[in-house]
Amino acid sequence: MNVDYIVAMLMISFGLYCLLIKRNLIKMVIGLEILTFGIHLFLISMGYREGGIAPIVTGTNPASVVATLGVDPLPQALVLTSIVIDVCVTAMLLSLAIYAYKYHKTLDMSEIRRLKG
Amino acid sequence: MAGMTIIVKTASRLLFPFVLLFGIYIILHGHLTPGGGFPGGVVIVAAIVMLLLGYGADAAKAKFSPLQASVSENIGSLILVATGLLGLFLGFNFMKNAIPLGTTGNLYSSGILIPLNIGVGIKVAAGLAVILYAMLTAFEEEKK
Amino acid sequence: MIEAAPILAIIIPLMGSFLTPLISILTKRYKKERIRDLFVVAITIVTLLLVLYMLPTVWNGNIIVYRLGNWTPPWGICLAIDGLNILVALIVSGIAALVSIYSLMYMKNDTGLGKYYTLLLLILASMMGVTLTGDFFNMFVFFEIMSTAAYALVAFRRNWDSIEASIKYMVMGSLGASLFLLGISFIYNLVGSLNIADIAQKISIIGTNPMPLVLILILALLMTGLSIKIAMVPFHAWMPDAYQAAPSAVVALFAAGTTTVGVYMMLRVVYTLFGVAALGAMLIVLGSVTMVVGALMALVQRDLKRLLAYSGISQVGYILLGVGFGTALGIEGGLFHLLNNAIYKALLFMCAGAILYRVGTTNLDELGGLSKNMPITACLFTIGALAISGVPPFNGFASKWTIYIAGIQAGKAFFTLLAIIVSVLTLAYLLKAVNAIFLGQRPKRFENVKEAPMTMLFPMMLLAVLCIVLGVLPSLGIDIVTPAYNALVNQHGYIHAVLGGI
Amino acid sequence: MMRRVLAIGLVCAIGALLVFTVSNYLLPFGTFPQRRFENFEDNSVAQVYLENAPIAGAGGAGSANVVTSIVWDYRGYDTLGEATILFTAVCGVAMLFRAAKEED
Repeated sequence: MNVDYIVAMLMISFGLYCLLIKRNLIKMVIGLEILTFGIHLFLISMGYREGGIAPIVTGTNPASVVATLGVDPLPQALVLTSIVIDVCVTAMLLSLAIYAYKYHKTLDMSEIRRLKG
Repeated sequence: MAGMTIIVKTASRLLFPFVLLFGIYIILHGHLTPGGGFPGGVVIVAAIVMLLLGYGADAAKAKFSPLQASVSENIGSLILVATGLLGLFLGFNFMKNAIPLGTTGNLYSSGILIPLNIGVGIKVAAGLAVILYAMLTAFEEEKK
Repeated sequence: MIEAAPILAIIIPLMGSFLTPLISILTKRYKKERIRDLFVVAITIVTLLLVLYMLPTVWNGNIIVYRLGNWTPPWGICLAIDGLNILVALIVSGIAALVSIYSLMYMKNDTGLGKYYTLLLLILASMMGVTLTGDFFNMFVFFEIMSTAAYALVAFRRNWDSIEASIKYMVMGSLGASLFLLGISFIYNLVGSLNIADIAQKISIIGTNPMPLVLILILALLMTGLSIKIAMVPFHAWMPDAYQAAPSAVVALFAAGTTTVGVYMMLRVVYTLFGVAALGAMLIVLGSVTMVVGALMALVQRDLKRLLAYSGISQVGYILLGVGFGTALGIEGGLFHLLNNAIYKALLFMCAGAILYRVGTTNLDELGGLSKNMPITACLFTIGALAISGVPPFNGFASKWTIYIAGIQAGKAFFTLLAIIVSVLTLAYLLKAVNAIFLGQRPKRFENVKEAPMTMLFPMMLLAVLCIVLGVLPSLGIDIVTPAYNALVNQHGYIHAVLGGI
Repeated sequence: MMRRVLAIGLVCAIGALLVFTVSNYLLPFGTFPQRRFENFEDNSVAQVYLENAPIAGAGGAGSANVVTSIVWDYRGYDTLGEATILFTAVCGVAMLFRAAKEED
């Protein structure tokens, strides 16, 4: 059973649901985070191997052991990059949320939405 | 923000150098242990946040002013690009690890990874501080 | 040093953007802000020159592969430049140079110009990065830089309209980027590589006929992510708001630059990565829906910038339609339309900006009779409007005609007819706009409106001249896009050039 | 209400599709070097990183931490982009909260 993958996919679905339904800006940010972290979980867990160790050479794990037992390091590097991207988007979105609150004293988009064509 | 109680103030003053040191340790050992420029920079900015919460925004700005922050962010970015261009000047391609590699496991090892980690550490710490100060101004305006 | 031109074309604007805040602080201190602005213009022009330097090599049929950090491709990141990239890079850097010249006057009265120019250079650097890279995850990273800079620039004026537009854009854009990342992670799980050529080779080993469900899912995720970026119809809601709220100079760059880059990524995914021509039917349907809905929505708009935004959505439909026909003529027509679309969209948005700069509004109900005050702008706007509607002898006619002929040859007469009808609709709403702005009764308060300044007119004139030249000499345009077509269909050549003998 | 039902339906469909795909088309959790189709692990990028990165010399940077080696050496250009995105966000936030009258 791919329990890990299934959990990651469910997280992605929950994040999507949150993003579609919620109209509060902070909740939308949370939905986006859940979605992104679902993807991160998927990326990280796809690199695991049976009995795997961290891909770091130490006194107890010399280079030869890392080569045969180390987990996939590439998704970890990708997730590092992706986390920073996520932080940046969140920072921007929260700054805009501060502005939204400044203009309308509420964070609910459905309250402040105007009709446009 | 005027700051918090004496307990928070004392604790944050005592912890501040250690948190800073821990951040620098994480940055410098990025190529040996888990960590690197990004986590280290975040730990350093956590020290500034601690000061800010304990003593108020003015104390934090006195230690690390917004102008200093934005200038050091640019300097951090330029360190990254300059390290990349080093490979180009030494006759290789961009981002080539062209300086001596050292021995695996030593503090000096793996060539350009060290300057890159330092550059990104400076950049992340300064950049997050800029974001922090910028968001603070919104609340300061509201108070007036 | 000059053999490093591919990376310099990305690094020079990037370094320029890192330096701009420092220069901004210095020039502020000595009250010489113009130096900073000219520095930015110089950087964009140097980027354009670097692209022009690479042009002859690529047009001779070579594929430039630049290995970052001297790593051989599947293990490191490489830049791979074939005829398709260089066309997009040419469009992007050319438009960016014109936009930066245009910004000199247009943005003069705003605050925060140091930040504005930094973001402008960042968006240029990231567009070049997306265009030139040969690595899939790297493409995602630079795509995100482009999007983040775009979110910030949409909110530049900080009034509620722009904040709301930016929130909308950001939520949709981040969702699209997440789906794109999910697609990349599925690809990595399946083939264990991130290099575009390597993935393409391995996908061709898996086989795309019939396509396994997982590959269909990946393709759907990637295409959905990209359709949000280029505002294809179910996902177009952010675009009119964003284009209305952002400064016009930036909108010209978005319409001509980021949309072009988005279409480029879509072509790269469909043709190079998956190598499937069978997707044509889907592209045709999506393209025609986009085309029709965009044109119908544009008919009812009362604001010039919103109208142009919807018209931009509609024009993207033409490109997809042309490419979707799948024949040589159709793809060439689509790519030619990509080039033309960038030219006249930038021209029209710059004209809208000139009107906004001098008059202060783009509401069609308030404007009127401006042809006496702004004769040159009126003339240039009319050229752009006629070009976009496909009236001879302008460039829009050349590319649209190619698409029609390709459609008839491919036996898709219905879609061709649809395209012609949409073209007539385009002419209708743009002539309505020309009529509302430049002809008719002139309100009293507009009597002292002056012609736009020369630094704004110069880029517009250059674009208008291009419109006419490409329209009068369509064979020139076809010559420009032929290398791109050859690169697009030559999946094997791309793989071979990047991976060598592996 | 209508929107909520539609959204639940859409999310359920997408979730079911994703779960179906990962449980049928991907290899189970914990089988890292193997790939689902063909023998792609033979020239898998990741295995080469694990073997070469800790050894200073032709194949790697000699960094004890393989992840850092990938982040800055094999894919250093990516991380430059990542640093740039942080720069972009900082610039964007600073732009949003710039002073109303004079610049900093």
